[in-house]
Amino acid sequence: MEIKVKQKRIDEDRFLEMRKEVLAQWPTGKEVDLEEAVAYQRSLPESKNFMKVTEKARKEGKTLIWPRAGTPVLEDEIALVKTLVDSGIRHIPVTIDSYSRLSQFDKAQRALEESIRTGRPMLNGYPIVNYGVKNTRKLVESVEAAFSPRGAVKLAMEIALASGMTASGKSSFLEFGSYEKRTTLEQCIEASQYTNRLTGYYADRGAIITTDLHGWVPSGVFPFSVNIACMIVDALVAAEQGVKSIMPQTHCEGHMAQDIAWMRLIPRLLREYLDKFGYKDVMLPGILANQLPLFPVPQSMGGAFAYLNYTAMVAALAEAEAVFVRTIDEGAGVATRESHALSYESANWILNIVRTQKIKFEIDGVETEEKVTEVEVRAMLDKLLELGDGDIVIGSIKGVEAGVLDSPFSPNINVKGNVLGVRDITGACRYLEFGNLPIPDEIKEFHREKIAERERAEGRKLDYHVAVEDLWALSKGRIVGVPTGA
Amino acid sequence: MEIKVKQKRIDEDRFLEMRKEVLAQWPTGKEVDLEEAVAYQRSLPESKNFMKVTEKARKEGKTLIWPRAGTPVLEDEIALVKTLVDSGIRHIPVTIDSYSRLSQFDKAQRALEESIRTGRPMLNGYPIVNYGVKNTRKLVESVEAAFSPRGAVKLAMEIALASGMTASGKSSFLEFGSYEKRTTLEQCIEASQYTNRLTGYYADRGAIITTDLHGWVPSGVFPFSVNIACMIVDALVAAEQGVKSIMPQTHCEGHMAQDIAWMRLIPRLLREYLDKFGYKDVMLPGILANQLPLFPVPQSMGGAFAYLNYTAMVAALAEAEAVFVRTIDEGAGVATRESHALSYESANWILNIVRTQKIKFEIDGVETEEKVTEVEVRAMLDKLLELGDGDIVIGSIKGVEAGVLDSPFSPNINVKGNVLGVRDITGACRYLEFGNLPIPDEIKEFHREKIAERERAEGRKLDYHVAVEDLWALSKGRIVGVPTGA
Amino acid sequence: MKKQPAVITGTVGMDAHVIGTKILSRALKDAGFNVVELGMQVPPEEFIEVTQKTKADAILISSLYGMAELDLRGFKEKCKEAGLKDVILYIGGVLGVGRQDFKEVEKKFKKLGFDKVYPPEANLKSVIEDLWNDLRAQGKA
Amino acid sequence: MKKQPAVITGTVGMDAHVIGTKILSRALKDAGFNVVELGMQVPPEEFIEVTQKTKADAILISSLYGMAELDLRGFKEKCKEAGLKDVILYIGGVLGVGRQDFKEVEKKFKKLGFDKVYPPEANLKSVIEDLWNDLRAQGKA
Ligand code: B12
Ligand code: B12
Repeated sequence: MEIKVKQKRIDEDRFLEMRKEVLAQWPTGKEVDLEEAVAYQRSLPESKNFMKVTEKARKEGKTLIWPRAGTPVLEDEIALVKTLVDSGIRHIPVTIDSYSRLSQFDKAQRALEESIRTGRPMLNGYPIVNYGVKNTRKLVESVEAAFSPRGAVKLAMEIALASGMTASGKSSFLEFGSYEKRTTLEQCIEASQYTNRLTGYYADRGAIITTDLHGWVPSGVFPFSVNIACMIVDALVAAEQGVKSIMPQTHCEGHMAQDIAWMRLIPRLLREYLDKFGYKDVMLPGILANQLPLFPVPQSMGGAFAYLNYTAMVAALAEAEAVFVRTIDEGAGVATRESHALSYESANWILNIVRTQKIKFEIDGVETEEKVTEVEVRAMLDKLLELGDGDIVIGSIKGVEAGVLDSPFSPNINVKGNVLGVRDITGACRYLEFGNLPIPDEIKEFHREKIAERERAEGRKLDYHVAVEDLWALSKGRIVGVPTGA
Repeated sequence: MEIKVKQKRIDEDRFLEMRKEVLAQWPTGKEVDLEEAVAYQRSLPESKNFMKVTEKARKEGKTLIWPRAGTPVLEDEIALVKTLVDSGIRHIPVTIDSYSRLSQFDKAQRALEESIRTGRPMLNGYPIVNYGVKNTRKLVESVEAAFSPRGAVKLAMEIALASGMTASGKSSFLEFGSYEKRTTLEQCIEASQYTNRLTGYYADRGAIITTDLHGWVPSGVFPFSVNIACMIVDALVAAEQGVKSIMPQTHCEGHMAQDIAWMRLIPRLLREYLDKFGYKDVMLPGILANQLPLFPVPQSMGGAFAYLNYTAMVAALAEAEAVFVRTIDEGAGVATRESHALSYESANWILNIVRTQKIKFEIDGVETEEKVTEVEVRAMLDKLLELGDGDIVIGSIKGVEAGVLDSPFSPNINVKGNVLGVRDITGACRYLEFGNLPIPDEIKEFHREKIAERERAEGRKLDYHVAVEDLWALSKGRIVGVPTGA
Repeated sequence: MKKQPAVITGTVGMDAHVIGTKILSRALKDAGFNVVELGMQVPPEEFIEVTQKTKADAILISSLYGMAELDLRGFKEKCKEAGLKDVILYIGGVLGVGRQDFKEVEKKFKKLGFDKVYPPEANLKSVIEDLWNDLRAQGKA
Repeated sequence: MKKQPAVITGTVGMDAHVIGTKILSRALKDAGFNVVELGMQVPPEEFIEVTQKTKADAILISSLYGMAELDLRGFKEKCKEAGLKDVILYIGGVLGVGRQDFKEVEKKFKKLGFDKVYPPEANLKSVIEDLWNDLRAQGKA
């Protein structure tokens, strides 16, 4: 099949044509007036600009907390963001509900109406398209903080940016690898080119919107080289469409040396590849540390606090500009306002105490992990560029088909799924099955040795079942899984 | 006034005479049969021996949690220790109530009876003397863990050891500096010589009891050189009386570089001084990290979890064998069983995750802090030995009188109290007022510079009021105090 | 020996949380079931169609995203209309938005026609035991 | 100008928690009171004797160790017997063993004869304001 999507900026005329179709998808599309929206964006104070807020944190040596906030009814959402800002939050990521994420605005509308009628939230996020620009500006104007829509489709992004939200977290690999079942990477990149082009349109007119990137987030314990390679691809795609501010979102798997190594590696490689492809004016205001593994079971309140505080501690030691900590209700369901406040009070305690100390440190192993991951990422990117004959988009699409990029437990039928990760004896993530990943032989050997070491220590072969045990480990207060019994 | 107490082992005959008087203080004294008690001690499994439990933790690379557990009614106390052991606790420090700590056994008896009658605890700990040997053996035998009485006077120690408790936390400086109002250091050392001699008596017969040491714990933010010098004095006093196992209890003030420096310095200097004075056979099975500053206000549950998680994290990174974490109820009152379980579940999560990683690290500043403190401690010990003409006990008694050893906010009228500590700009504890501490000039200069740096940054002079603000800081989610307003 | 029982798995509606249903499917296979794995975001109608086609004995639905109630209103009735009145219905995951009282959740989904309802992180060994028991009660195992 | 009011401070019974009463004493001095600081572990009788001797206007008792109730039963009566029916009685700290409902604690100690009862970590500025008000009400300030 011929690949139609390429690494190329969408012409302005074509883009404006595409927008008409997008805006027609739901009546609130009519509320978007692009020139007025740019002016509105430019009139916003620095405290509402995602990039400015992040740069301020960097300058002040602070680590800011990213919450996750999305509840269907506008009044409740406003009350929630007020609680958040009172807890010291300055970035507000607004989770959009699952129907809206799949452009099923009619379903979202019915559920929203039922939520309002019954007083019970029937949606797992804020239906931004249904609310439209006027309403969402009320939300944005309700507090001094920068807003970011999570999981916005094209129309949702139009509304979010016109409403004064100043970030756009839209990673084609995140969509492809975690949210989609049949959609191909090509379709996901095409969609992200639109939202990035929109962001670029604002940027060309002096309104800087930040794109935050996830790369391909694995569903489980898995080394992060695939993730990082894909994050770099996402960044190049965004930059080509005119995005001027990129914030990488790294995922902590819980092993300090690895997590810190990845936090150091990501901005370094991003800068290098952006420069190499000519996107020297793209800014990287900071890095966001996210926590990946399963959260403690809902019954374990002590474990929940420990996990979120541990994540805060690692982010603070690594001097990340922001950290995405979950609430103590993470395992139970969408958090209450009280859970948000309590959880961020706790994380903020750690962040303040650690950052004030201005700790400089070296952990054994960080260097090795950084080097190993770097070699893997470069090998993957080389292979993609080879497959795409220099076009990173084409290369990535072919790469996924060939399993050069791969991930375990993926929901998407277009993913090979021939790879698997487990933890080694100290909790570091290692490849157990390499599938078709283009990992150099000596690095493969490194992973195999680490795996053999655990096999000797535990007197058993590591396999799929161990990968599942490791998936649950952190949630149960360990970093390495233990046999769950026959 | 002539000093009668010296650094000299109590003769066995005199010791046995003294014991008669001690045992006569309360009817349960009759239950103590020393030879039977030694045999009972020797029959205990390793899991009940404090030193063995600690050594096992060291070998397995684990950090164990020390709780604080003492409730007046025996049945409740047994239920509490069972909860603790279920949370993974292997050391059980039994807090003795405040009346018994001051040998007011009759008052304790009345309050115990009222507690039983009303079902409401009227004592803030377990009245071990009133319960006696037979009852307390029930407690010791109820779980697989090693017991340690906290704040035991002579008779309490007799009963504790005869009941199978295998540690004796009795520091003369702790008593003198934190619990006594008029008692002199001489009297406190005399009392500790008795309990140490009793411990030595068991040791000579093959039952190893561990003495854990605090040194002079300051009531507030204060550098730790006085504490460490006094801990070394306490260790020499214990060793002279025949104690064979010593576990230092270091106190974390919250600044990572300092806390880790002190944890590294203490066992090193202890070993050196014990060897130097000929106590080469005294074992140091491990180190216990305790948290000193004020706990978050009772209303701040998130802060409470953060603080205990942070302490667990620091102890785990420093590879301490044990850590004394407070419960989330620390600021509110004696903890419920549920609070104990929840708090240790949380701390254990951190300890397991961090220790499994076997993290080796270097933090900038640890070396400097270690060196500064070492110079200070050596200067103090030199001065004490000079004052005592080689006798560390006499030297210490004179040293306190001369303010060579001193501490702020002390309850004891025999303490000079001419010293004060505050935090520097990164949260490290510094001397603001040196009083008569024999600190070398260049080190004084170091402290003064650090203080000047904060004065410049905050545009104010540091004084008593800042010392009070710093006392509250951690409790309010900061490490450096901020002006509380006029 | 009876024939190998057939079961259908998947997440319903727009739910993208696929890890649980994948692990469940593998455990069912390991336990000797014939598993038709539909993966994520399966419309209720698809569960019914595939059950008709495969003559499966049970449908095990996952949902974590909190909107299962909306997705599954009238599902049991539709099963009956499709001639599947005997098909065993199980559901598991996070079955509402926000912290829930599981007893309430269980009641709600039993009323919707589910035979068994499981809390988040249910133990798969006992799930599989339950399933064998229910199949035996229908004479199918 | 009225005379400088005199107050007595200290922790009662066997309580060794002296930091709070020390800080309180210093704050009272800074606010212009004449403070007789008894430090820690003051027997109830000593508070009374010293008040008689110094003609102090108020006693501010600290207790954190949880056993204040035992220490202070009958204290107000003893004050009256000693001719000190007007002396203002304040108490603060952790006034029971374990997490307490402060409303209950306040009721209990008011019944024991205390004019004001403060929760742990009370704000000293408002304590001192309260004290001036109570003194003014008695015409002593
Ligand atoms: C990983 C994850 C994701 C990944 C999913 C990756 C993937 N493709 O699977 C991504 C990032 C894509 C994601 C997205 C979203 N998520 Co999400 N996610 C999680 C998380 C962290 C773990 C879920 C998981 O994989 N568990 C591991 C598996 C193995 O466990 P399990 O599913 O419970 O399954 C076990 C048992 O329950 C049982 N079981 C499962 N199903 C069934 C069925 C039957 C019949 C039986 C018998 C047993 C059974 O078997 C399994 C093995 O033991 C949870 C929070 C948590 N628990 O820590 C949130 C969580 C489920 N997500 C949530 C939400 C809101 C979302 C989003 C809307 C917003 C967002 N966070 O971006 C989107 C929605 C996407 C969509 N359309 O559904 C909420 C749901 C809220 C609620 N119900 O109140 C949660 C609870 C987080 C939270 N507290 O806010 N999420
Ligand atoms: C430091 C401390 C100690 C030190 C005390 C050092 C010293 N000499 O002062 C040491 C180690 C000696 C100690 C010993 C014990 N302690 Co202690 N200790 C604490 C701790 C950590 C802090 C107390 C403190 O100094 N606060 C700082 C001061 C400035 O605050 P404050 O006293 O509340 O005072 C302020 C206000 O309340 C107000 N105020 C105070 N008094 C008054 C009076 C009036 C009239 C007014 C208006 C205002 C006022 O003014 C102050 C300034 O704002 C607390 C727990 C916590 N809060 O974190 C436990 C705590 C008080 N201790 C406790 C216990 C049980 C003990 C021991 C029995 C056991 C043990 N832990 O060893 C012994 C008892 C000794 C004895 N005989 O009393 C319990 C009390 C339990 C209860 N009531 O249910 C606590 C709550 C810890 C716990 N949760 O178990 N302790």
